[in-house]
Amino acid sequence: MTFNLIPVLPELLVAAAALALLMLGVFRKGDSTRDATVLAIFAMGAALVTLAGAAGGGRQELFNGLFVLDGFAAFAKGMVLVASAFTLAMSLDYLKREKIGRFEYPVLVLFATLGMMMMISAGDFLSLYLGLETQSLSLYVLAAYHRDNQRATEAGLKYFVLGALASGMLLYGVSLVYGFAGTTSFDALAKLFSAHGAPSLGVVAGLVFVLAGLAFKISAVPFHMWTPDVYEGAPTPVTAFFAVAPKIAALTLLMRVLMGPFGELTHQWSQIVTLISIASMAVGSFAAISQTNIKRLMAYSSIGHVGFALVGLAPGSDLGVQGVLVYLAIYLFMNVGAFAVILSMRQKGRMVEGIADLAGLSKTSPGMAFVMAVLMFSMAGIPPMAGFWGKFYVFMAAVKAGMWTLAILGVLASVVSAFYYLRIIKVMYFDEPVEAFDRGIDRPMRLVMAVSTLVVLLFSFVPGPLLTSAKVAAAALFPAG
Amino acid sequence: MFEIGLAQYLTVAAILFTLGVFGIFLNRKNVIIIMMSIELILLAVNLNLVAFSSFLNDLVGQVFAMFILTVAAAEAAIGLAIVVVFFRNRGTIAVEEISQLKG
Amino acid sequence: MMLYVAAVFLPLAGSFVAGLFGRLIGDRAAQVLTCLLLGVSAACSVSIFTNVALEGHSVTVPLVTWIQSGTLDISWSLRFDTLTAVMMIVVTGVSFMVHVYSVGYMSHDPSIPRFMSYLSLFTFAMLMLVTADNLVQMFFGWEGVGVASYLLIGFWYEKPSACAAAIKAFVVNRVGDFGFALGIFGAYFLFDSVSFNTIFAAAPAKAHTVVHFFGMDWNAITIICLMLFVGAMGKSAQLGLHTWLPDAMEGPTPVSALIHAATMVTAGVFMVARMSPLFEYSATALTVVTVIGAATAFFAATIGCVQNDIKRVIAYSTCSQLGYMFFAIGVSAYQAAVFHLFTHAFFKALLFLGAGSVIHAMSDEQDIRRMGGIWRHVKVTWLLMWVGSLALAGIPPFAGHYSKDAILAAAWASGTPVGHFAWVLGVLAAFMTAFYSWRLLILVFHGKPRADEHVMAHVHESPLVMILPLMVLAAGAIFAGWLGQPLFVGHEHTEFWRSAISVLPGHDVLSGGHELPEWVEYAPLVMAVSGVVLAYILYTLVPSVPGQLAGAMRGVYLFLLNKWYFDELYDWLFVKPAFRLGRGLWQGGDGALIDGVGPDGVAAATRDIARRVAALQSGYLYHYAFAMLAGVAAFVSWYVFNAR
Amino acid sequence: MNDWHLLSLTTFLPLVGALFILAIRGDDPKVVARNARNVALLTSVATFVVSLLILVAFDPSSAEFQLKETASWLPGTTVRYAMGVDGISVWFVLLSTFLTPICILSSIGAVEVRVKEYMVAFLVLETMMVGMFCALDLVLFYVFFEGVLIPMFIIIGVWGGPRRVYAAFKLFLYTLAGSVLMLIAMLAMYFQAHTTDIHALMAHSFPVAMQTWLWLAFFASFAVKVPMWPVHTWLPDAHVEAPTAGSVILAGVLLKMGAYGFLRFSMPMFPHASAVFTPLVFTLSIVAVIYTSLVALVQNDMKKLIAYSSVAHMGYVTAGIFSVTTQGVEGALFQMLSHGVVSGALFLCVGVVYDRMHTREIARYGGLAGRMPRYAVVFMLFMLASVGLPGTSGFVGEFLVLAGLFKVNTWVSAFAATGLILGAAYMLYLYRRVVFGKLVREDLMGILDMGGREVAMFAPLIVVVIWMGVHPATFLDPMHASVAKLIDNFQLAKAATSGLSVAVR
Amino acid sequence: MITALIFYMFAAILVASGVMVISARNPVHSVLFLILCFFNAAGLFLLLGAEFLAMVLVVVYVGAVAVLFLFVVMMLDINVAELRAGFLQYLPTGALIGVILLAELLAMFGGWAFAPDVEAIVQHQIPAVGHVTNTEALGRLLYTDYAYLFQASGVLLLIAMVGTILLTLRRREGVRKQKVADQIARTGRNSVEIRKVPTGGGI
Repeated sequence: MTFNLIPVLPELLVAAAALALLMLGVFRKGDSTRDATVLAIFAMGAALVTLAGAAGGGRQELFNGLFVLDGFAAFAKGMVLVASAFTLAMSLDYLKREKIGRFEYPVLVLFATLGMMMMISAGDFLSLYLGLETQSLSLYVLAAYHRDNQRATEAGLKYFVLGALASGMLLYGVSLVYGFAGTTSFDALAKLFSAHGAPSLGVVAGLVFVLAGLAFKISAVPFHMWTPDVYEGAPTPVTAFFAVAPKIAALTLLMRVLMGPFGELTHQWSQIVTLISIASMAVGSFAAISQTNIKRLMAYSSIGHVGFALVGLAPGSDLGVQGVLVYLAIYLFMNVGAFAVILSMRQKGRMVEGIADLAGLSKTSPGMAFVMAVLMFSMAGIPPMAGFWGKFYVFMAAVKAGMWTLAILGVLASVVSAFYYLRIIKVMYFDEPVEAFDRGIDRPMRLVMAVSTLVVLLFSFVPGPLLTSAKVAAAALFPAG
Repeated sequence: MFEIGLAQYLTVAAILFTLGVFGIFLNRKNVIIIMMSIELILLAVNLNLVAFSSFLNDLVGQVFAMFILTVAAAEAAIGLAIVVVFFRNRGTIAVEEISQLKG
Repeated sequence: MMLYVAAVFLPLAGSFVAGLFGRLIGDRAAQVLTCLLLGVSAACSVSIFTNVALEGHSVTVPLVTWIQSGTLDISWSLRFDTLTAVMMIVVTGVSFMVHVYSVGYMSHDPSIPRFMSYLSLFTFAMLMLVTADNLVQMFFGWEGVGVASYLLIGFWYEKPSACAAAIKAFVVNRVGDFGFALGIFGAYFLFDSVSFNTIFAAAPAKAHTVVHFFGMDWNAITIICLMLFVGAMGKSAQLGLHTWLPDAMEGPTPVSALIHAATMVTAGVFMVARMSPLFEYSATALTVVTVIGAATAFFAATIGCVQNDIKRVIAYSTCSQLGYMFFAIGVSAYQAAVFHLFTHAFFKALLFLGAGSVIHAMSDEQDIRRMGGIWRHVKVTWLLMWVGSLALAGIPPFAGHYSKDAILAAAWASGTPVGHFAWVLGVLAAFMTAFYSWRLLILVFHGKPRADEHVMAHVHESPLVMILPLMVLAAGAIFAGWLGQPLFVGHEHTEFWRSAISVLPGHDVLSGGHELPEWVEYAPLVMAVSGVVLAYILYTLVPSVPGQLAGAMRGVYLFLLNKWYFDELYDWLFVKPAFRLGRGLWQGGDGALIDGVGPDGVAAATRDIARRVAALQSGYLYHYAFAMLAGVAAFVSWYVFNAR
Repeated sequence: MNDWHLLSLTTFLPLVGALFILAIRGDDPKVVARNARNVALLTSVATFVVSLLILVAFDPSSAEFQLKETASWLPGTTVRYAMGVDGISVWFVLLSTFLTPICILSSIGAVEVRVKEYMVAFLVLETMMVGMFCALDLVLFYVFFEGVLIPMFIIIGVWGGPRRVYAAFKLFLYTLAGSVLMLIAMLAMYFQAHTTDIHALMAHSFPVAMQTWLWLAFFASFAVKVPMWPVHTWLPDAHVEAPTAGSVILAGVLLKMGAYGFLRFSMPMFPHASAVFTPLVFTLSIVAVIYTSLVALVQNDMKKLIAYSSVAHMGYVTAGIFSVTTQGVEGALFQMLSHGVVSGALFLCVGVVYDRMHTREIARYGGLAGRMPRYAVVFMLFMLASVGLPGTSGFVGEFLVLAGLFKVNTWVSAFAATGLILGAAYMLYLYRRVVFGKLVREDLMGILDMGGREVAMFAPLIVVVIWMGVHPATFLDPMHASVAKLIDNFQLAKAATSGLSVAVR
Repeated sequence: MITALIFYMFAAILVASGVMVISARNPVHSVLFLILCFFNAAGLFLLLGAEFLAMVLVVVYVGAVAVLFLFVVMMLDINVAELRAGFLQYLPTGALIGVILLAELLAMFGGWAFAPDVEAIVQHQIPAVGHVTNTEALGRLLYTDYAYLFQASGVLLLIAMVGTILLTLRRREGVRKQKVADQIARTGRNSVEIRKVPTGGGI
């Protein structure tokens, strides 16, 4: 038995980097957080490069189909790696300033990223589960990373308990599916369902449980309750990380599961996804209105965004998948940029995270205010910012499938959500400054802000590359015919 | 009734699963009980898998159960670590006290 | 050709220069310039009159396209026929006199150029109105004179009453214009054109066309005529839309003379006369015109009898005289109406300018109860006022006699009940006209002085620049009737008018006017003389009687003094409700209802929902877990009970 | 000329100017402000000049879209970057480029804080407006249509009055709520017709049942933008709080976007639904005319009064469009242009005194005529134009609309014509309270008349208003062909959907 | 018949002790009941023929995880008396949902059906008893087809280790530790300081 290990090279690289950094941290005297973080970023960069090399050609299966690398997976992994690298870069200065820098931080981020990549490439419920848990365990620890902080530990505890419950549900669902089909392989399941059509109620129940477990990971309503608490409690760089990479990974995983093994059951899961989507958009939009903490607001915002992304998933069409991928890619940049701003909110050396603290930012730090304003308009989905196109594509899919209720409720929810995004702009631009933020944003942060703003601003002018690659990636989920 | 089939095993597992779920949201005072409830849930899943494995005559179910056991152990370790850290900070692990973050 | 264009546009040029560069060129230059240009324009008009009316060369001068949209094609072009020529004489002539008079009258005003500019602007608009070749261009002039009138009434903008009167004039006129505009649309709808030539040519063919307007079937021409007549009522202050005219006396006196006596208010008469080919085909419309005209003639005269403001008395008399003109039109005696318009312009302008002279003399006093016995000090004015009053009352051989007689004769000759009704009211009005004219003369010039000594000491004759125009006008008031009678309503009237006015064969009352009974012929004169006598008795012989009479019939007196309570009625019916409704719609409709239910309500509801949703996030683990479980249970139940 | 990409140039030139302004650096805020102003003024004037070239290149006799430009945009869909103008849109492009320099001129002295950002916002706004009127692709149109909200929100929110936050939010969310529904409809159209090209969509006939829904969705967006009663309440608030130039643009161009949408989309694409809903539009238009006129009568705030008058005037526009007569539609177009200039000028008039006294309350003024004769004349002119005096631009539009309406429905025309009376009442009443009367207030004693800059600002407006009034043919001629085509197609399509197509052909 | 009896015994104890886990007053008791659960579940596994899993459950779970629980419970020293307050307060709604879910699941299990021709789908059949033991069969599978996941679970355990250490390990100040290298490296030269003390001067 010979293995062609090239497709797993990115994962191997990340794993090896994690182990090496672990060694480095243990054996080197003094604080090695900074070096470890920088190295981790480079490792991710390298993984990205190898991914580009490995992903060429069509679908590649390894380890008896446990691991799959196709265009879709490559696209998703690319997003995850970029997101992780960005968030790591943003944490550089923060950890040092807050004096909580420990070399385990980049290691755990690397492990989490590894888990995500495994999830994305899963070709079997077993590899799905192990990937998911690799990610989750790292994230549990990261959430409680600031172990001397009451809120951080509370966040970690909540995330852990609920996450474990969600895993339990997922597993229970998997066991039901397995009990029906006698296999956990995605391909075999897909073949089975396509051959026999509508399955028994037991499988559908299993599907529901699986969906519930995955919905937790993307924090979709009603499995979203952990999100605001964890986002608020966790250290801000961790929150930034939470908000982007795991969400992308879990959502792409969800797509793979629903389109792959359950691809023939679209009619069944579409109803749930529709409901979840509507509920997420509603909760995300409404609950955010009464927030005062910006991290918490971002949590609700991310719930809302997941709802919008699910609009694209609900029809179960290739256009929808493409829409979700576009949405996620844009979401990545918007969120990373927004968190870069949030991470730069310092007054007299102390972090602040109240929305009111942004008051008059346009006068005290116009650049930052501009970045934030652009991102907020984008999140609200106002053209010509990139965020609009994400919404455009997902709603396009919903409309094509004739899901009018979903589409109309969705756009109305986007109006509501526009309200609180505008509120942030209002605070920054219309209100008088209370206290200026500290000067001196470090270079990685500036870079992240600049990149994300440029992407968001200029997307309308050059939409081609992303749209085309998302289309190719989406097509990978739909075998010809 | 006396013929022990798949349904009986599944029933036991389902009851165990439900008990685990109950344990999570009925418990008000001790997080560790919640974690034990999670163990119950995982046990139920394992029971399901093994039962299916046996009746399907397929080994994959047991392999799956193996991995679940492994992960559950790791999970328990991390979970308990978090509980310990939380206890150090707050001096309690009552579920009702874990509510600083809300809204 | 230049002559025609110059006649119309020279006043505009004057207005422009005086208005925009008045400060630059100074008061005197503005006065000279505007007067000069208007003089030239008047001269041109005389020449045009000779050309067009006397020699019979009707001319149309097309200028440029104005509005072109689909089949609607409106151009700027000037139309000169007899009717226009007559009107141009009146307009430029009186206007020129008023310009000159204003030089003296307004000599102490701080903004002379502005005034002269307005006057010229008004003249231009009026000329555009009378030379219009289509309805829309007429509307342009129509609105133009409205604006000029608004500006002139509100000339002393610091006086609140002047501002109010200005707005009232404009808005009430707009009510008329509303009808006029609808009339134009109707005409366009029916004839697919707004040009006079097309309309007049097509009118006979469409005489019996029935259209569905406003949810009912109407004779098309009737409805168009009625709507046009609403416009005429507004401009000519006919009963119902007359309320602005007395208030308009807030403007400087030359304005009253020019606009509210001689020219603008007659625009309605002119318009209906112009539209005679259309009105002739609608007996209904003509009947309405007759009734309204006759009623106005009578109604305004009753009010005129008890007013105390010198200008208001004359204003109501104007209103009343306009009523005459309209009922003349109503009985198809368009020529008589225009004739009266012509004569009236002279004597009414004379009266107003004379009144202005009196006011000037009395240090801006306008209440006739505080005048009296000044004839010795202002002999020329006194004399001229007498001439004006005699003309107004219709005493031969003054101008008013000819025209008023022609009208009353035509009314009787029409032979219809409505015509007779109009005749009766007209004769009664003639009696009252004479009465209040002499009441005015006696109270102002005769008897004992009632003003304080201070004022009396300053009473003086007006300067020559004011007196001269008066004299010219007086000449008109004396000779216009006698000279014009043959042309306008006499033997030569068909050659004179030619196609400018068209009367259906059966409606020709002017030719039938000779077979009147004698008493009908003499009734107006008798009534006028008895009016004069009554005024003499009441205000010279037994001056105590009027007061007793007013006391005895207090209700009637107050009713008349308060102008039949029209202002109060409108205030109660339209103005107050409009404001109340506006406020209600604003605060209740926009504020409470639309915003309350709409944006603000939605926003409040959103905030409320937001609070509730956020409250769900209790922070307790078991709630969170419960939510997850409930979600799963719900979804599973959905499939168990619902799906497939 | 087509190779010059005139439309793209006009659209994006302001954006380039905005970038230049962003690049301005300096320590002295005054210098920065002055430079920003100069660059903005220069850019906008240059844009106006370029836009005049559009007019030169435009062939008025053709009903087709002209100066077309296309480029691929969104891969995998039919969405392209497509620009072009026809007789309906060309004037709006010019209106936008005409008003922007005036707005920038007007803000000198009025806007003293954050001048740089202000100028950037205005230039971005211009790009969006021009782009919207040029767009020939559904999605491109939507992008510009919505994009306008961003700079407008900022302009009102940052440089606005005391309740600016409320107003800005109301404007933004109200219009956004309307237009998102339109987005859904646009997507539905895409999947029905398989194209987003406006020209192709006009030729496509949508199923009757679908038309109804699409029409309603578009109506939700455009009615808010116009604004039609009862979704007009954002307008008074937005106007009152916006800085002068913001109000000018808002009244001058933004309100036209809705009506333009009716002409560009609702009428040609959903003729059947348009015909079905005509009574609704007529009713709302009449209500708008009468209701808002009455409301305008009792306002205490100058800007609010003019804002309400805008609603009334736009009532004519919507009624005119849906009369589907040559006069009605051309009148509506003309009325829009006229209203753009006149109401813009009126807001500038308010701005003139606001800059001096910092209040818009009518009661705080009175008797300005004595101290400010030039102002009184200018204000008078625009007031009369607003009232619809023949000889000014206001008359032509109103007259044509009413004439067109009269052919279709006499009642509607008559009710709409009551606006003639009410309009005169509230405008004269306003003028009287502000300009006439005795100058009694102490603080008004020293008020200065308009200066050179302000005269320069009004001069072009005056010229245009008179020109439009006396010789409207200049403006109407380029419209004829396009309007005729619009109406012909509408009648044909309506006949076709009514099953009468056999009889017609 | 006997199998059935054994099954019911294990099942009954399993469920009963499961109830006790979540309802016991004292968390220590809960842990002990959990251990009982595991034992009975292992019994059921045996009935199903999964010997290796049964052993792992007992050895790993009872031996390691449950003990860990016990250790933590005792370490944290929770007040026993208050633990059950509020338990019953939310019972009705919770029970309702739970019971509905349970009923639905049981309804499904009553007529559980495998996929048609499931035999064809099954990839790794359980070898017949006697050929290879359960343990060996599992091992063969685990180290070949599932090697990828086997490695992954190694990473997972590493994460658990790193995480646990990260969260709980504290370097306390003031704790003396033996440092062998230091001791060996110590010489007289760097540990003894010789000073000349001037007479009567003091140090």
